[in-house]
Amino acid sequence: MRYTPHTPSDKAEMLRAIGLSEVEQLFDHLPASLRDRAQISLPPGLSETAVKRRMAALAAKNGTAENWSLFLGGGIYHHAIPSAVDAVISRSEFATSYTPYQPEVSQGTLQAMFEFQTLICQLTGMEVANAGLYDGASAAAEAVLMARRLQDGRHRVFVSRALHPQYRQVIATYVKNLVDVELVEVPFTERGGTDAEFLAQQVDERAMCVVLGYPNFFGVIEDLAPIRALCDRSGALMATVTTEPLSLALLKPPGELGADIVVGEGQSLGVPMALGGPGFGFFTCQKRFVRSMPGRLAGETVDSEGRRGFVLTLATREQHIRREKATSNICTSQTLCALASTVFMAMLGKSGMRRMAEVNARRAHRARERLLKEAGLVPVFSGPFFNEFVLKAKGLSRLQERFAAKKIVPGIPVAEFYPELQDCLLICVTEMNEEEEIEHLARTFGEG
Amino acid sequence: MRYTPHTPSDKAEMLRAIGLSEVEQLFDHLPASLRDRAQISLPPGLSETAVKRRMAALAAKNGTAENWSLFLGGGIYHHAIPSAVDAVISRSEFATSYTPYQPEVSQGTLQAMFEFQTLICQLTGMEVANAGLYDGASAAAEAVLMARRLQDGRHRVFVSRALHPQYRQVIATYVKNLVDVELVEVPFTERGGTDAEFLAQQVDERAMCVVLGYPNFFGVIEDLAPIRALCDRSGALMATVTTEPLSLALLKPPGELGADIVVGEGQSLGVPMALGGPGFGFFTCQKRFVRSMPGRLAGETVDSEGRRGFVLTLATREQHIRREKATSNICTSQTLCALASTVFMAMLGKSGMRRMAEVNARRAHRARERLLKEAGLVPVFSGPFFNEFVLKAKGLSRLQERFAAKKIVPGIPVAEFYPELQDCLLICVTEMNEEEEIEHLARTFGEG
Amino acid sequence: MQEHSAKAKAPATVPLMFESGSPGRTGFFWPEEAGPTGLPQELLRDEIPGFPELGELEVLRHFTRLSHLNFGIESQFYPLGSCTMKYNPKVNEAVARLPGFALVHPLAPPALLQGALELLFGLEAALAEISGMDAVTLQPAAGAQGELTGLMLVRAYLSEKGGPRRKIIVPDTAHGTNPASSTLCGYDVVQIGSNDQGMVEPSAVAKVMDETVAALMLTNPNTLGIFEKNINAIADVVHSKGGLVYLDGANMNALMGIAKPGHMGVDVLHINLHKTCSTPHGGGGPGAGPVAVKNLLRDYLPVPRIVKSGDRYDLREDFSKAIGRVRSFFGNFGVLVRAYAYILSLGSDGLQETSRMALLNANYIRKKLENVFQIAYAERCMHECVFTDRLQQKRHVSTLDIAKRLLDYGFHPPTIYFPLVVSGALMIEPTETESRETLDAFIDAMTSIAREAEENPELLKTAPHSTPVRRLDEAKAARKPVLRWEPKRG
Amino acid sequence: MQEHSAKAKAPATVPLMFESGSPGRTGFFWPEEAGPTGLPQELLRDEIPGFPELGELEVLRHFTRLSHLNFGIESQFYPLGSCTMKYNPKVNEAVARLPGFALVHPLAPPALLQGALELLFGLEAALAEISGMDAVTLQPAAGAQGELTGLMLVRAYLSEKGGPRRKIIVPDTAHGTNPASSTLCGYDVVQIGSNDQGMVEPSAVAKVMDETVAALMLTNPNTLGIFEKNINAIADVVHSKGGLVYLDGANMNALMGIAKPGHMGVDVLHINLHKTCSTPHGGGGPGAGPVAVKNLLRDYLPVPRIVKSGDRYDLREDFSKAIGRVRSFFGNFGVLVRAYAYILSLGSDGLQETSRMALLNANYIRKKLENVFQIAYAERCMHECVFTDRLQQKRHVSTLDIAKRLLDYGFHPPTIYFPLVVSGALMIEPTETESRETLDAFIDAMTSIAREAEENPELLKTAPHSTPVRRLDEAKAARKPVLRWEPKRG
Ligand SMILES: Cc1ncc(COP(=O)(O)O)c(C=O)c1O
Ligand SMILES: Cc1ncc(COP(=O)(O)O)c(C=O)c1O
Repeated sequence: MRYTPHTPSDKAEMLRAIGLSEVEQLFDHLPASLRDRAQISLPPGLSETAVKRRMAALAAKNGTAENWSLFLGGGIYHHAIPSAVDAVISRSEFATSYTPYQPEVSQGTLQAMFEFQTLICQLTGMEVANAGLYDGASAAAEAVLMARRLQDGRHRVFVSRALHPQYRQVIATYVKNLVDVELVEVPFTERGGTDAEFLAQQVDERAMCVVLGYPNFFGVIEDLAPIRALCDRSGALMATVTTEPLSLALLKPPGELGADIVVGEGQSLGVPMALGGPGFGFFTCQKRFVRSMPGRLAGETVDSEGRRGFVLTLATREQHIRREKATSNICTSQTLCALASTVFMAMLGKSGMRRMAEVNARRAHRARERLLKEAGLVPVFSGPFFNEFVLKAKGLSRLQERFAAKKIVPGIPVAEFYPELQDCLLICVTEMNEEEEIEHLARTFGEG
Repeated sequence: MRYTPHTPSDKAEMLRAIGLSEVEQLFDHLPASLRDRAQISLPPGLSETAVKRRMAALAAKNGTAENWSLFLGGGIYHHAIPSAVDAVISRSEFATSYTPYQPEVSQGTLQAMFEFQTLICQLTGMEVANAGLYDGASAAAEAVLMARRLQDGRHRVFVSRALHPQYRQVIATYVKNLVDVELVEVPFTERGGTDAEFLAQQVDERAMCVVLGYPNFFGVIEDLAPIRALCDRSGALMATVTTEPLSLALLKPPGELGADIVVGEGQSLGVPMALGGPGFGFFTCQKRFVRSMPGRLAGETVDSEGRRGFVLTLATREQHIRREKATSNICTSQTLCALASTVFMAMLGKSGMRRMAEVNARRAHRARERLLKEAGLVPVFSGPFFNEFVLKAKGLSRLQERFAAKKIVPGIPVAEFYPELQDCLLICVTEMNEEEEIEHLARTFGEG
Repeated sequence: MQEHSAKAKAPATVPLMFESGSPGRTGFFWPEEAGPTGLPQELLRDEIPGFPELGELEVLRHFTRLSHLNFGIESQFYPLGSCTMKYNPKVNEAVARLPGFALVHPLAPPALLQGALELLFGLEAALAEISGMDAVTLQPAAGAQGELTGLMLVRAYLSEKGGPRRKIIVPDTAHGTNPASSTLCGYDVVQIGSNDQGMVEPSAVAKVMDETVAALMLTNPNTLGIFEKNINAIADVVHSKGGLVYLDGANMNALMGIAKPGHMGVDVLHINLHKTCSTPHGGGGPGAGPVAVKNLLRDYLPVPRIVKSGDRYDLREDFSKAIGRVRSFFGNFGVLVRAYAYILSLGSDGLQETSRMALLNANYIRKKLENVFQIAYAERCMHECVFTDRLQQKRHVSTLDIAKRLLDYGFHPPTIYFPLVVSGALMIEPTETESRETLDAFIDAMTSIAREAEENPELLKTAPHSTPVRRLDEAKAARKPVLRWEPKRG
Repeated sequence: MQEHSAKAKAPATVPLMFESGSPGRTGFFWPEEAGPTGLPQELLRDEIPGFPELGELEVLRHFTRLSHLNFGIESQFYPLGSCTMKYNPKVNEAVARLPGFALVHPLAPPALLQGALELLFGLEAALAEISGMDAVTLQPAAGAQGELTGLMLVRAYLSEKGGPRRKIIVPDTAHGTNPASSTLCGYDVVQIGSNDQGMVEPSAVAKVMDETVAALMLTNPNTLGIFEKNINAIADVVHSKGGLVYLDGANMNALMGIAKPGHMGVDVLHINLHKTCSTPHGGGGPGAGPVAVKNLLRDYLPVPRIVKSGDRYDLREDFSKAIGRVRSFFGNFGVLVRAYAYILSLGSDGLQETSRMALLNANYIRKKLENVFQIAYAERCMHECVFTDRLQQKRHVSTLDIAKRLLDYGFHPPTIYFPLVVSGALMIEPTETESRETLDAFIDAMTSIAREAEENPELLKTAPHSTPVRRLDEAKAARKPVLRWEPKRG
């Protein structure tokens, strides 16, 4: 057998030690009605070679960022990942360890978590960060749930329609069974941002929190100042959600703009797209909320000899201690992906993150200019953006084949999520999209 | 810069400490005539992303065992390599260390070398093995050079024409400047083996050694008994060369058949083909020759507390101690590849190596049957073989295009090396060639 | 930094990345590109204060050294109960990194995702077969999210049948995520006890089961490693009152080819692929917690769902009863790829052998240690066994001390103090990938520690002695939490 | 097995793979295939006695633990002089593993090798440009094989010009491979000394140079880290008598963009790509030792050679003067791929900066330690610097003791006792990839050790104290060599 090291004589001797003669006796106390039907009907096991071939054949049926020109963002981004990242996370000491319950032999994971928390705080401009959650969408849901814990008596959650549609779906799923939460959808303006006027009318002492993207799903950088002012006035919490955290190396961080909770998806920072997972959610807030936070926290302490060390801390928030009263049900999270991004951020560092972010912004802005001028696309929103933007291309659906023939995916058709935005594309340009690709894109549009 | 961590202020401070003000002063003592012309004219450095793309573009121009059906052996073999192998040799503690000059912090490499030496001895049936040489060809040359050291006054080296042609070339290059070595080429018989009768006539007290493949270049398993007898009679040493060491998991090992020196290429055991390098040469002999051996040797000893440990030993044979009197000039060898094969052999182990060897033999024999029966190919040699064999296909050169169109390389045309073997192909079948591929091969021949 | 011995001068701990480096340094090189970013200055931040400034080698050294402070499955035996720390095959790592899987965008047109969807479709089918259920969603990112998803399915189903009901029954042996997920799904938790065989009695369920109870969450084998023999009878009790049975399938590693949840009266369960299907735990994820259901719950599964028509795979969202979406995109695809490779590698025989050997290993340890440590329950165990520190308590040696001392022997300790119903629990799950020799070495270590507890309890109480750091002050960490590095102010 | 402390119970050493496992166990799974192998029974062996029988996890644990006993460039500073232990970039590892490079067969038709040949052609050109030479062969597998190849070119050239001649001049500072390669090429070695500045004098060469001398082998910078300023004058002396100049280019890391061997009167040189071009040393290879020549030697280069016609690359063997073949196939292609990726990554600027920073780092260490250890030569150093143990000898502390003590500080020691002309040499090559902070930490350690040598010499003589094993008995190993494991008899 592939991974069980038992030889026939190992089995015989072990059984003898137990006082049995056959393996089947190990479970003969189970009802026969179960045992008799338990046979698994799947093909027999394959050699490693055959597995690799089968998997390679499946992989070959997918169109990848290597053999297609993808202008796709919308929550998952194709960025350069230094080879050093995979080298680190492949080390079995990191990859194959469990949640660090025994800190004396887990300082590697624990210190990396502590560093991760620090990096996320620095990037978002926030005071505390946890060690990660499943993804950006559930992190957004957890933000609402934390607001609920903090905002007793307030029921109304204002969710921007310009927030990533899947995130809105996940929030809706998470809160749908909670009687004390009411979701209110906030429209967006022609700027592509959340409608502050709508909020001004609606946000009052019943408002638990306002949740919006930064940048939002349209790539637009929200103007947080008026919303912060509204929250100050009403006592609502302001929660921002970032799906493209690379942008925060360039943009004013939400912490600086007064966000109470800042969450997001971290995939963009060193994790491959992989059909959208695994990445990781990040979760930050002001320090005073720390005991209401979901997820693991690594904290600094000392050992019995006075050396610095790290442990999982404030565990009394968590399910394994608090059970039904826990701040969240999360247990296994996405630690290795958070480690990947810790390595990524360490590699790029202060100037590298800035440089990469600038390259994104520069190329995206040039590409937009070009598509407007040379390819006849039409602007949709007026707000500023980082590396993705929405444009209108007349007769979009008829263009699909032309693009497919050239192995280009020009963007995400947003009408699927916003029926009013027919023929609109969310186009993302990162440092991975070369000048020639963009030219090719513009030319292909232009041909029509 | 990519890999130099010096910031401008690091440089300035370091220069100040040295007492200089500019980096250029560090080499202003060099003649200006050199400095002034030293500028390197190459393109500027690329980002990691650009490097990966450039390299991927080059790689994509090659036909690989993944996207072609290759029936190629002839010294380099496509075998299954468990993923565990690369996982081990990728660990930086192994991959980035130097030759283990400081044994206290090199026990990993040293113990693995010791284990490698043991495995190679077991596989070949020999008494001692070194820690590896460059490749099979230079190992064969080193075998001749060792025989020269041991066989004072004997000048004639009998090299089988059925030994790998490139190995014969390398031996010829290595000895060509040594006045006391004369190479004699030994013909092969219709069996595909070395002509023992020729040897019986020629081998006498002037004979230093006889060198032949096992299996040889034609895939044929040489009959060593008569040659051993001749060597016994004449005092010549018998040196065998194995390019496909997987065969030794199944065949009687040359040590058992009386070889004095057994060398070969180890690529087949866990190292990817990689255009033929890096692999490693292995070198074994009888224990009494150990102080004449070339290359590194790891030996067992104890530390100051009595614990078992390993060191490089018998270094007085080597160039760094003995200089012009060294047994070989080799310094850097192929340790990481030898480690790969150590992991490979450990993974497969006694029964796995046997199993893999049997699959090779079985599939190769079936394929040959099939090509004879269904595709009309003609046998060339009558001797037994392991996983490669020579067949004749009339009008071979005219078939090239047909095979290329089907992405098949049916074998190595041997006429390039043996003009008398026109239209002959050396066809190799391993466990990586599936039944359907072989069918496809036979069908494509048959179409003609 | 401290020195761990007068003679060893190399630091045992590693400075934080923020404490090294030099201003302006970076491990990232990208040729200068000219031109404006296009963004108005007032939207831009200053540089990120405190962010690291390291070179590439510096970064690798940092993490290599950190890795040396860690313990993985390739370091030594890791019998963490309930966590199924089995070998994580390298081939799965290799295939998950194929560009055809790693560089795929989830919002690309389905024509570009055919291989991925085929894989997911195949994995759903394989998991349904292994568990004996009818349909599967792969969306949940881990077991706990699977629980939440499963309970939401229950809730949606019951809501349609008349009302969501109010309560979930959870045994006291359950993992903490069960009650936590129940709450998150808007339910109250009713805790029930187990009998002196460590099992849930049908009568105990019957006592609290009524029309206000939506479901029972049962773990089988339970967290004591004991098979809930009466599960079908219990399911009958629940079903008779219109409730559903949720199985926490974290312990599926005990059941493959031995018993199928689908035959136990289970309506819905989750499977932790990072346990049963050998995907690496990564120090705390990523995992995957697919949910398998009987047909009655199929229509409620999260969207999008993968449908096959002819040779083509498609994504469909138009299931009107679906609970919605619990995770963005398709779940932890990279983890699912590994799990699929694992199932292909083992096939039916291999999966069956897996569970059998998991049982053999656990029972062997149980037998060999039964006279050394107090066994928690007399019942035959499945894939794990639970001991207590009762015998050692008389020397004032606790489970914690035993665990810490095991570190000095080079082993990772078992899960400790869980399940909560066992005082001082030592929960040992060896998994099937461990050899008899390794088990024997562990048994010897445990035996030796038991002896040390008699002869030299202090040695245990001050353990570990040979780890990179020694016992850490957890109270201090929690009292005044330091959760991030801050630049020194001067 | 031993215990390294009374309290630590985990073994410090690792059993041999032959000492673990169980009969019949294997980490290799291949479905049963029926039918005969086709081979006659009498040709077959019995099972391989003593061969390992391990499971996959067992194998990985074995090697993971062994790796923990090792020291690599990502562990800590590794200033092994003459070895250029620089950072080995991860991206090079990634590209070398592309199937398009790793799964290519060398005897496939050239149409299937166009990418590989293009790469090799490009690498030849780049190395020619860096070294200022005219043509390059990539065949030699390491520096020593490069030396042999280069000398064979010399010999072939001279043979054609009238006779191979008899001798090679080699300075006493030369690496051992130089004289060894000379012998292997059928030459006698004439050793010459260096002056008190650590350089070869033109007059010293002139004294032994005559028509029996085929070539001078010179290392520049030499193994003292000193640039042979008079190299052009020396070359003139050699050339004037019809000899050729071979440059041992192992120290090219000091010269890129600073001075080209092609301008120094050099006719032929080798370059160690595993040093200068950052390919990993792998515990002793694989490396690559390309040989670069001036036009006069071009026709003698080994075959096959790569030729470009139009867009197509081909292999040609028909060079009648060629020395033949020194290695099978194309040399260590996988190493060449890494070197090419390195050159692409750095480009001209990066390569130049590389050598500059290598010089800066070496001179910095030299300066900072010049009052702590006795410097071997007063000359300005290039990429490495050599100290001696003269100052410490008065406390009976030797270079070996200093080196072993450095291990306790977590650093890899420098090269010791080489070059042989310096008694008790400590040869320090920091390379350009080390940061100032690392150098400072090393300087502090060396300073502290010098202090310890004064205050507590015993501490050094018994060092190392904190390594997995302590000083090993090399004499015992050589006296009665045990070079392989043998099964216990009995
Ligand atoms: C019995 C049981 N249930 C549920 C869980 C939660 O699973 P996860 O950590 O994947 O969220 C665990 C994890 O340890 C468990 O052991
Ligand atoms: C100066 C010098 N020459 C030659 C060599 C031999 O090179 P290789 O080990 O690649 O054979 C070395 C290697 O250390 C060296 O330092």
